[in-house]
Amino acid sequence: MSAPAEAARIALSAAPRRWWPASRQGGRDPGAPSWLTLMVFLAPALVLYAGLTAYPVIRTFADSLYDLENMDAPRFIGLAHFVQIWSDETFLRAIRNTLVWSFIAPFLDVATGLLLALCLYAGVPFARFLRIAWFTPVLLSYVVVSILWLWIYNYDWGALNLALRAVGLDGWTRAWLGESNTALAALMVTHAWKWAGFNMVVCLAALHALPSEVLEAAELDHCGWAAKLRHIIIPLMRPTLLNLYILAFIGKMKVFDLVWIMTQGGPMWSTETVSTYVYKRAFAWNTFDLGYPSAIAVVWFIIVLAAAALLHLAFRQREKLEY
Amino acid sequence: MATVQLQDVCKRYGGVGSLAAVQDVSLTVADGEFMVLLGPSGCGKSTTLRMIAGLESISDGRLAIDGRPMNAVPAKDRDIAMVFQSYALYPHMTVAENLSFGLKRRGTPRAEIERRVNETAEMLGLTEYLARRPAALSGGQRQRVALGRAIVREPKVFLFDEPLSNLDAALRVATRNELTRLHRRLGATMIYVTHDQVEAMTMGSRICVMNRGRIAQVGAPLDVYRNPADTFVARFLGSPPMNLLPARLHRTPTGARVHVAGSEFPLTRWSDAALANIDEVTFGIRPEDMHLLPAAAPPQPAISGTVASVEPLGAETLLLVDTKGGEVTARLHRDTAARPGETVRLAVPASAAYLFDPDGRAIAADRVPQDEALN
Amino acid sequence: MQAQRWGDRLSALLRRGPLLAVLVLYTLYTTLPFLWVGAMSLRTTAEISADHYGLPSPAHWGKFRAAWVDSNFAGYFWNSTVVVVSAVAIVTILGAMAAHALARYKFPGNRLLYFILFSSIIFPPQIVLLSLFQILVNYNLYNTRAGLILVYVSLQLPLTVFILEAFFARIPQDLFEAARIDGYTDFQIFLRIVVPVGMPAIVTTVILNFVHLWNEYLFAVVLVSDEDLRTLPVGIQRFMGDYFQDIGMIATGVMIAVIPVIVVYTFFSEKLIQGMTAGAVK
Amino acid sequence: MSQRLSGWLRASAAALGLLASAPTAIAQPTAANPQTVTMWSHWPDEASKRGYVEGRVRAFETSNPQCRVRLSFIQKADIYTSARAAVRTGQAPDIFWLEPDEIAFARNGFLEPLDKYVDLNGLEDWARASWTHNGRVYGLPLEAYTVELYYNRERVRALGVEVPGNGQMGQAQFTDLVRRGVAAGVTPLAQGVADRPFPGAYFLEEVLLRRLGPDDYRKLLTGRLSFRDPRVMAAMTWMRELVDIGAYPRSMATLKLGESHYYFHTNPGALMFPIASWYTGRAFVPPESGGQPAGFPLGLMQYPAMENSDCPECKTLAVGGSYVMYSRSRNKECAGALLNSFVNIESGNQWMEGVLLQTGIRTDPSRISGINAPYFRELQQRSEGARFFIGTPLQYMTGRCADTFQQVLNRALPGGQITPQDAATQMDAACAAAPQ
Repeated sequence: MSAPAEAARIALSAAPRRWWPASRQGGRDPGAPSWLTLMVFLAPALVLYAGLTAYPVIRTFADSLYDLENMDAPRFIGLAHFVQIWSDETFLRAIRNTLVWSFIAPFLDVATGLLLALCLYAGVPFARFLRIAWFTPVLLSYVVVSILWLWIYNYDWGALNLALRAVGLDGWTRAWLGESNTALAALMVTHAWKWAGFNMVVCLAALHALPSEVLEAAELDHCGWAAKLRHIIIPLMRPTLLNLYILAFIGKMKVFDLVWIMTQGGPMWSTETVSTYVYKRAFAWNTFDLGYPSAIAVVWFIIVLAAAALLHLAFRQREKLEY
Repeated sequence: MATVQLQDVCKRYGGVGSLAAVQDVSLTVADGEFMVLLGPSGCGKSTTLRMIAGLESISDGRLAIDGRPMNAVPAKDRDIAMVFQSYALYPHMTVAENLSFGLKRRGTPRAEIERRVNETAEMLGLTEYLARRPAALSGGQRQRVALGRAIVREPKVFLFDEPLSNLDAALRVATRNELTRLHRRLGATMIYVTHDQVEAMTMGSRICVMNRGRIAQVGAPLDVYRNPADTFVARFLGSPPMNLLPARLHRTPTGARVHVAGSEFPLTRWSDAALANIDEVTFGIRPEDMHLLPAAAPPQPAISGTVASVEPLGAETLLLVDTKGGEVTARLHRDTAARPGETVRLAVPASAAYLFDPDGRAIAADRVPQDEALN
Repeated sequence: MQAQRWGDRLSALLRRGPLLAVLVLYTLYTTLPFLWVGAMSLRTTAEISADHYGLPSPAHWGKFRAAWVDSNFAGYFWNSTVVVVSAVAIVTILGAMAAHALARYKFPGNRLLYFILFSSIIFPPQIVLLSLFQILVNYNLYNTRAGLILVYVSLQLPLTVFILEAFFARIPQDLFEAARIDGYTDFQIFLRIVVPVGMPAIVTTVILNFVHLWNEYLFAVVLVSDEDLRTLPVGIQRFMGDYFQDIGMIATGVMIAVIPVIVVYTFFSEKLIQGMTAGAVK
Repeated sequence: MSQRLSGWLRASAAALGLLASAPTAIAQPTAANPQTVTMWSHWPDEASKRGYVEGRVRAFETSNPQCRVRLSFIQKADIYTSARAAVRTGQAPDIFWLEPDEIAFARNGFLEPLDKYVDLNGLEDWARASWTHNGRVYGLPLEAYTVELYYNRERVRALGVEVPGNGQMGQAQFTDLVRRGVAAGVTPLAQGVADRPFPGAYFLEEVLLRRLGPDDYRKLLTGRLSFRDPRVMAAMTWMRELVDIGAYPRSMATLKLGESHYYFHTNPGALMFPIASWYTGRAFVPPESGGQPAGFPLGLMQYPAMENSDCPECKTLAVGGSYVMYSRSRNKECAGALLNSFVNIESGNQWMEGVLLQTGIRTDPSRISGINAPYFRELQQRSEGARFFIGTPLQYMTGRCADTFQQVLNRALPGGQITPQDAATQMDAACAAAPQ
């Protein structure tokens, strides 16, 4: 991060977080807005938010209680969908796949991100070029990434199998997206390939924000770079690493396009995620009932919020570091 | 404890030809000595300290501790402790962990660590804060933890990088005395970097004044104060700084006389040999060495001028006088009755005068001064 | 502010050590697939199936024109541009105004409103998608660019408000008091002070929203079925279905979709990276 | 507050809605203001079918100036997704392509019965049956196909195997052929299931049909016969045996339908290709656009009959691509006329001659001519005396049963990733019909 930006960042971070003091004594509070100005600023955004986000969420909750097979005459069936969900083998498998993907893969992501950032931080030649080159995949759309990796995983002429054959490991070549025990792992690798650059850049920024004297003090305390990494750098980076974990977690919960284009839920539902299952039940199956997919969406919505809140609470109180 | 030798040490950022931050510094810090590196910001004192600590690579020249060459030895193996200006405490560790971290890294047995940490905490009054994190301590307490971290290590050399600059005035004075007492008690070799001359004068067994990457002068505080090697050292030590006025010499059969600020008087302390082939000089006189001459005073070396402003400081009064050679400051008794606009004569005792050659280097006085009134 | 000290010694290790090999391998890992597609986009499918990793010796630039004209990529590109640019413009204006109100004015429910907006960043898209499709039908905005634009604005609103509110809240209070003394109205304060001072954050959200929406697929594929209104991501995916044997043409299509993002990236790489990571560094 | 808000919302949205197509009054189509019929058809990459459909539509436009047709060719999967969403919105195309397994469209009242628009007895009765729901016909069965077993005559002869006169091998002989193929390094059965839910199961279906006979086979498909029935288990076990020998290509899971054609006849080339007779749509085109090479020794085999098969002469005949009309279309007159223009002997013959594929429209096969006529005659000959079973499994299965069929029988079993027992239990769990 260039020096001026760094200085600006510090100056801003030094300014008080919330400008108005806790208590304001009597008289018309100069900060209080007139109702009109407030409306002028807030109304457009809120109207749009209400109409196209809040109302749809409420409506999905409502739809989950109906059988919408016949659109003109919705049939109220109460919690029938929710009962049926828990016996829906594919839904349970979708939840398992998504949770496996969202809980385990972020460790891999954050670790690679940190490792790459440490390499750049250590002062490798062409660090600037590498930083930009490694960040490119983050900008590609999932459609493009899916097509790329469909070709890489191709059995006959895919890059992966060709490399294995070139190295003589013919036994290892397999239809990566075609076999149920490798398909999910393959998707995880592709998703990690796309997002590793983002984690790297965030870790690099956090590394640059570390106080260099603390590192120097550690060096004087007989710390080689390995000890410094373990005792000083990682502990001080923990808030950023936890933050990255949560971001990766949320990102992987929502993945749809990558799975849909590469495997459509994959061999034997091995890469079925909740998002693809909802889409499949709503738009791909030859039923017109939107009630059941709405029920799935509702259950999934509750699980996502619960998981996000859980992670946030679990990490928050150990995060109060100030340097 | 240990001696520290620097031999023609240089530090260049960038290629060989680029500007040297530190140029040919040669300095020997004796065992148990409290050496102060003094100088304005950017004079290379901190860079020198960091080179000793191993935090900066040495471009060329040799560094040795206890005779052992240190150039190639990494910082972690130099058995040196350093107190940083911003304390550099480990924010994620408690005070106890901060103190014991260095010892743990060197594999000191647990019981020994326990003993030394408690002993040092006791000495610095930190016992009740051992379980706290640095964020929960005041500036003074953090500073003492940083100090404790160094003491616990019982290193060969202590290094201090302007440790007091973040403290408020009262705390700074208290901590200064504590450091001096600590030095006496530990008898450790200490190298202390500061830009505050008061700290240098009061704490240093010897002072090394640095200017633009070079050593201007090394010596006991009072020696350096009394016999500044050049105009820079002269003005840097002493507050308000020494008055330096352009002057011209001319030789007379009875000895050399100096022409300064419109007055003229003989130079009794300099032999003709010392002043050989020098015409233009800089005349120096410290504000405290001058005193007001009443109108009837007998003729003696003095300079006259009109009072520009009077600054009563309570314990004494500063007088700013405009003379032909430039503005002069005099430190006089607090009840001095002088008012701006008056014309005054300020006595310039021969014993207190300094002469500097055109390059700013001091010209040594080689004759014993006799105080006589001679016009 | 890089730890030069620690860097010097480790990079010495790196130069000789295996880590440099890891770096080279990782760089290939991220850039080679991209270059591979770039090469393929200039070769015909026959050439490709003969040798999948050959270089585009006779580069067929004509393929780009063919994809652009015959396979209606011009249409997809135009749709994407219209939808994404107008969505980003609207969301930036609305987001900035809402963020300013939330950051600057103290009114009951301020924090509640902020929390609601902030929490909807975490919402899985399905909770909104299913009923949004039916709602757009009721507003007869289904299968229209206007509908997609409004949906995209509501999708990106929470993130925009989150980033801008954090930045606007840090603008020192005395700037405002000075302006109020000079007689500025609330709106003038917003236009004359908040927007210029907050410009770095605003540019960040513009770039962030542009990249997100340019690559958006799920809502586009559900909410627009008319072939003429199709955006680029959906276009490429359908294109892949139509010519699934014609790998060369798919590669060309992929390159056309990627070029604008790369152009934005080459000019704003620093800003973009900083923007994408703004919220993440603690 | 929310009441006022939603009211306000509707008003503003309605205003916005005006931007979209304003509903026009239903006007009788005249040359002056022609009705524009939007028509979505599948087969974007099958040149011969595309040519036929475009030809008929242009011919219709010239003879009916009052109607204009906006024809577009879209992949089947995308037609289904878009149509399923569009029919609810009143903005679906007037005519679009469906297969009989999408009868749900009719059940939900989204399709217009064609009885009023199309000359019904111009259609084969079995074809009409596939599209009949509550006594009304909802689809024009343009494409019909039988499930055939194509093979490369030279490669089979090169292995020293003689195909019996009626083209049907026994179980042992067929297994031996597969073994020899694998030994010679030639993939016995080309197949690709990456983008279609049915090709992997063709071989098993046909073997089951011949082993069970039509009635039990229908019971199996409608969940009234368990997959654990010994005859079904025997068929699946035999198929798994062939898979274990290496009958199918290892890249089957990621090979697309079009690519599997290419795999069979050009690169790398296979012994046999179990596919429907619409193989011609992709194969009988110039080689550079994916067709089979010139002079390709194409042969037609009957699917092998296992020991004690109840109906070795049985064969699947199914209606494929058909056109349906949208119930809320505003251009029913032109759309109806357009569909009707397909239903005559001359149009049927033109389809068979051009596409070399059966059709649900009544035709007079004797008048077929054209360079590929011998293939067509062999195709007719292979269907001589066959007892037809109408429809493929996906036309009988829906919802979870169809999804499980696609994952288990279409991908996992031929991919060798599931044992027959597991396959049977999963299919039964998903498809067992509630006891009537």
